[in-house]
Amino acid sequence: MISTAQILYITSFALIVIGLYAVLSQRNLIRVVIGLNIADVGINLLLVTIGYVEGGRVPIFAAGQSAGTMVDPVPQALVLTAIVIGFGVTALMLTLVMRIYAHHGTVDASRLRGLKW
Amino acid sequence: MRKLTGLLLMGGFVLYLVSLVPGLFNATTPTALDSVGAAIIEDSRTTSGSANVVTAIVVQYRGLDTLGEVTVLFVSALGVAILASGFRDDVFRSMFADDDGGFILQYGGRLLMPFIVLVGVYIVAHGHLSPGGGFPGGVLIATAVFILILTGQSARMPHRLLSILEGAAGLGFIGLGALGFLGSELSFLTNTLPKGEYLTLLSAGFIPFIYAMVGIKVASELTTVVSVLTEAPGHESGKEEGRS
Amino acid sequence: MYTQALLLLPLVGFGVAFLLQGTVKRSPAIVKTWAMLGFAAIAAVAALAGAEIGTLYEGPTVFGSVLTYGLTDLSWWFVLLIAGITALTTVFTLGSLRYADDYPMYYAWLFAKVFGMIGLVMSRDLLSFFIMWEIMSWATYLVMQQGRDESRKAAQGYLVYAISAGMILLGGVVFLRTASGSFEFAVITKFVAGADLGVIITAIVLVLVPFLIEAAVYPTHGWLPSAYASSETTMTAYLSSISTRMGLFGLILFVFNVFGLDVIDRIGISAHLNLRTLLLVLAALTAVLPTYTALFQHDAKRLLTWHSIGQGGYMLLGLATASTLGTAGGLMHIFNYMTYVALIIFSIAAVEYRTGTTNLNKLGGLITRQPVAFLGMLFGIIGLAGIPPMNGFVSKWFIYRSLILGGYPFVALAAFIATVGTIMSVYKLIHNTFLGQLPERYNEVREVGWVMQLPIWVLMAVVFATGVFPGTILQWIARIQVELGIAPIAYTLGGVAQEAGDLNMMVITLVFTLTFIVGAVIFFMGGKRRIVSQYDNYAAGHFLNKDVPYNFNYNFYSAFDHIFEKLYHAAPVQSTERNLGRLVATVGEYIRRFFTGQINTYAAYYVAAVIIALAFLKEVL
Amino acid sequence: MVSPMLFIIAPLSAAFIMILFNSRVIALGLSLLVPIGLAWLGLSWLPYTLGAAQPILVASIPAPLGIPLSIDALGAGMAILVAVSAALVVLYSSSYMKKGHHEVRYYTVVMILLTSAFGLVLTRDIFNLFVFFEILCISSYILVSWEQDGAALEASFKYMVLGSIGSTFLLVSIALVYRVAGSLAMADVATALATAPRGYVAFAAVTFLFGVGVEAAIFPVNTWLPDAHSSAPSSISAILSGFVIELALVVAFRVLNTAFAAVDTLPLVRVVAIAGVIVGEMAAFGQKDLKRMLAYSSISQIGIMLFAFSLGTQAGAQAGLQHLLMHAGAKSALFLIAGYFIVRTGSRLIADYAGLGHRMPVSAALFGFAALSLVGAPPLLGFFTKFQVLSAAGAAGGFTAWLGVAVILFGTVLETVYLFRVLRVLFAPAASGSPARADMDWPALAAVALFTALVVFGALLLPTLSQMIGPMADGLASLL
Repeated sequence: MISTAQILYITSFALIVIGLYAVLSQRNLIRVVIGLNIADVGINLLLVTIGYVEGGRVPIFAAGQSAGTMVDPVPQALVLTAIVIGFGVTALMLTLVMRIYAHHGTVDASRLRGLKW
Repeated sequence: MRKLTGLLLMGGFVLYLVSLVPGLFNATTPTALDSVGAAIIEDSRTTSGSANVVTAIVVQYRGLDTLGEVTVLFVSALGVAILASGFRDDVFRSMFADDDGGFILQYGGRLLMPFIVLVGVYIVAHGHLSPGGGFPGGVLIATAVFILILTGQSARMPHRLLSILEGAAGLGFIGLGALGFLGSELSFLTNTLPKGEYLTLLSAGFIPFIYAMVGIKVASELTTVVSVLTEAPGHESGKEEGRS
Repeated sequence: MYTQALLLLPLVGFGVAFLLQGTVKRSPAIVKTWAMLGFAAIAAVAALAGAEIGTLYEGPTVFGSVLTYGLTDLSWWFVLLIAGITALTTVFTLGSLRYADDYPMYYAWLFAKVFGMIGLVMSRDLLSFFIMWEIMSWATYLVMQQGRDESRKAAQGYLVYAISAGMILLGGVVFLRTASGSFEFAVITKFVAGADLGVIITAIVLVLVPFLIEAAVYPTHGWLPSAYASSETTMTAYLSSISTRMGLFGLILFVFNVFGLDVIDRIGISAHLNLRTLLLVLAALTAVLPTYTALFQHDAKRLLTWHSIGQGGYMLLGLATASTLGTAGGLMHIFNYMTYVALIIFSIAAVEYRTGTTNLNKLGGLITRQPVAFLGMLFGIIGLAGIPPMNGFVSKWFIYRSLILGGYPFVALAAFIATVGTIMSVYKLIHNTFLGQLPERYNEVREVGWVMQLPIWVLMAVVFATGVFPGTILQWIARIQVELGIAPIAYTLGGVAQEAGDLNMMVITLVFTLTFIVGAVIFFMGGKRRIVSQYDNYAAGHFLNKDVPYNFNYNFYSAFDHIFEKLYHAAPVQSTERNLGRLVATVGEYIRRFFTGQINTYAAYYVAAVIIALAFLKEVL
Repeated sequence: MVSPMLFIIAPLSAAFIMILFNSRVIALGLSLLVPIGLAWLGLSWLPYTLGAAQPILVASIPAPLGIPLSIDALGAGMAILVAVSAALVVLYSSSYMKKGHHEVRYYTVVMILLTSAFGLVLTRDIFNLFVFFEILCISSYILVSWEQDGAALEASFKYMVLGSIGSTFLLVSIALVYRVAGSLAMADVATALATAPRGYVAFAAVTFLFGVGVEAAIFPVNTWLPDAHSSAPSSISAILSGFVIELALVVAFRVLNTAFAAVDTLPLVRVVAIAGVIVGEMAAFGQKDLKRMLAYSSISQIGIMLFAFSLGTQAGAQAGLQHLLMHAGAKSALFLIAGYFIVRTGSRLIADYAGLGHRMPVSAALFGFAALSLVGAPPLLGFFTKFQVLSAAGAAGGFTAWLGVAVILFGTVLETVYLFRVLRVLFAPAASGSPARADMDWPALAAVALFTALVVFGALLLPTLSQMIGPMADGLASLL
């Protein structure tokens, strides 16, 4: 019997591994950035999964409603922060890729080796 | 070769992940919370007065994180602006769709814009009552500008105004937080404002105000990000000619 | 009181010389005079400080232990040597140094070096010893690297050796501190006496190897010739005479005092094959090989720098016998060598001052032009070759005797062989400089001024006087021997008195003088001599004129060169050293390739590091 | 007492004010005044923290519900170091940075970087640590790309990718920790992990180490460092090499040593540190580019500090912190001087600096002193700190400790050779005549002179310092 949490954990780590694999193997800088984003998504899923409770409800109180079972609100707050940070980094990275393309005329990582040794 | 190495390495990683953290992959879903989250759910109504517990955490319990988060956004927007200012040629223009969207899209976009902004403001203002808050709301407001740009009507953005908004909103956040120094605890980011009536718009003390600041900040920063990328310096004039 | 002043004065001198550096261009004489006065003051204080032998002073506290310094008989002896030779050198530089243009920091670095050396010999604990050792190494580097481009390059070579030595010593200091818990010499002595053999060997290797490097004992001598030879010439004199001996000081201090002879003798296979035997063999190699290398040199300075390695071998030979006569010889040879090598190099400097070169192939016949320099060199090389009545004979005699009496016939043989080489090469030196044909371009050469003559005269007097009356020096040596735990030598004013044959230099000198007088009488009475022009002459079967040079000046020992040339060029030490450098560079080159500049590779390193770390921890768990 | 929250509030507000007014004078004034003020603040807090750490309440909500912050001796000490270095670098920048070239934005980003540096020092919450860590990273990325030439863009991108992988791993670690501990406060984490499965903790510890380790430039995730530190403007190189990597190192090690104390990661850290020393020195040995050489030297110096920390003894921690102080001063000075070498000659290659010592005598002399201290020539500060590291290693004993001693000594020889090769070039005879003297501009010179004074005369401070370094070293093993 596979539990919901198991599925979510496996999925999230699969996403992280796929994302990192992309960073390791892709020469195209845009793909590297995408890989990092996939890994980001995986982590966000991981965080939310950790806060998941069987049958849990959104942690928002509404009028005339008892607390009942709520999912953990802390990871959700963390995910919110992580998403925004991820957005910031991604925006910066993509701008940089554009500048690199404008400057070197390529987004091929193996040709981007002006600095080495 | 590179792909093989990548596969091997990731395989090794998974191997150790599974062997060292086996508990993760044969876990049953928990049925009750035993983390600090449960305590916060209990506590949030009295401490923050916010119906949305996540909002309470984001703005109050972990307000410092949010200040940091805002700073991240601020600094990366600044970075994008700095980097974008270095475009010397038409690279970006040629990468970005340059043809105007046509009459219908343009006017549709303009028509839509106030409503999008309104929704954004609503989401910002109701962050403590419903899902939403400063970040999604701010993004929505920025979307309104983004639609204008997408439909090819990039009116020159008032960058100076945007950066003044950014700075002022940031200072506003800090200022609201610094109100905490007036309280008895002498603690930054303390929710000193009156909590108001639970589940109403004007409740939860400073949370809506902080979220308003965050909303302004996010909106102005995202607008900056999007607009600096579409307005490479030195191309405004050429662009105008091309348009007419 | 004087002890503190000894440390303080060089520091003050350094500061003032450093600050005066701005005025060098306008009035170099001010700085020169200042430096000379400073060094004279140091020498005076050094002489006075003899009253304070045995008193310990405490310096600042570092790492919870107090830095201690003070004078012992041994260190006072060295302080006197340092201060004396520095003062003499400075007097010589008053005339010789083209100061302002090429050597703006000359005196500042010299003061720093003197501070380091005096501090080193006065250190009474391991930490301050090391600190002073490092200061001395750095100051030596700074002294050497002044002036021309080649001297900077050579100094870089010295720096590699000196820092390697310093780091090995630092390892030794850390090791001894960790093992014994203290920096104090007394505690270390007690600890070493009761330690395991492995610990002792580690400590001794780590501590003694740096001294061997600094003393340029074979095969760690590779740095010395270029470094010394390319220095400013008076500095060559200074460095050859005293700087190298600091390594020897370290050896003496640690072998006899800190570790103790019995501990040293415990290391080895048998009573006859132990660490001291190894030292003797190294010393013999050091005495023989560099001496013959010197024969091949065409530069006067470089020739002598090879001798400063070789003569260091003699000193080590004497000291390593650990007998009364041997240590006396070794200790005395330090002084003797210092005096006559300084004398020779001052003479060369005087020649260089007038002719602008030290190339032996270009000089010659200067005896008529620079007689004082000639006399200085004559006295010096008689000392260097170990011929009576100069002081070099006495110490060498002690060393030979101690080797023979101590039962080291083969080592003694090596010492004799080395002496043959020494005589050969010093003859080349004086012949090619002062004898033979005077090149026309040097017709106008004059003797140097009296300021530069003064140190030459002083040293000539010292070399002669201590040769005739070695007892003046031996009284200090005997005191040092008592301190080192060796039976003191039974000295007389003219030498030693002992059952296995005594030495009286006064008698020998008398005989020498009489023989000389007889010879002179025969020469002046009997022969008819006629002074002719140098071109009205012949050599090796053909007549000399302006166009046919006196060709012995080139390839002076050509037959000898021809036989041993291959051996010389094989130079195993230099090639080892070069290969070692190349190895480090190559390995570095490969390690650098780690930074490929490829972002995917870097990411792969990342994940690999995480995996390896996980594997590591999994093993540990 | 002024609240230590000011460490975070003041530079952040300054950044917002700068962007609000967009005036060079205001930006420069604020970025000078704020660090100076904060250095004073740190000094005024230092005596109170020597005895015990002072918790700082945020939002009037105590841990674990809120974010716990605390200022201890280590925090105050690091804060002072950061503030003083930053003030001096800003002073240097006032003459070094090109006027008008986004100058206000430059100071803004520097202020944000300071905010995050102080935040990292104060925070006792692993997620808050992540947030400040990200701010630090992002502002570093931007500053590295400042020159916007090919090298800077490339370096910044590599840095960014590695940094992002780092934050990925860091977040994985945080998520795993939160799952077990149910709290983000480090103190709770430490207690919870003590009873957690060891494999689980080991995994979290390794991902944490290499997550934060990217910024701390530990081997082998430091591959970005030579590119980034050499391509950034020299003032930024000084900041990055001078305190950013050190700060990240201290923070990473402290958390690893306390929150993840359930598994003994010290042997792992020690191996990593020794490898870093040797690789850094070897790679620096063959460099022809001055700033790149200095950057590789930073890798090995970081290795030395980490090695000292990894000994796990009080003496080791003290030695590491002292060495950190020395390296901050010496490397900042070296980078700042290198900046003006580049300005004066227009080249990064050492070979092009022949005879520059005659044009810039004071700068070259200061370079020499800083280099001497870096290689540990007595009686400069560097000798004492390096000696402390070595004797702490000796006292700790064991094969890896002695191996580390040997490697550090060997590395020192290499370091001496390559740094003095630079000096030899600098003081080579000038090629043509004697060119006009053109030393650094006075603000830059003043900044560099102060850094150099620290490393030259710092040994005199050691007796005073050692009384404070003790409690600071305790901070490496404490989370209060």
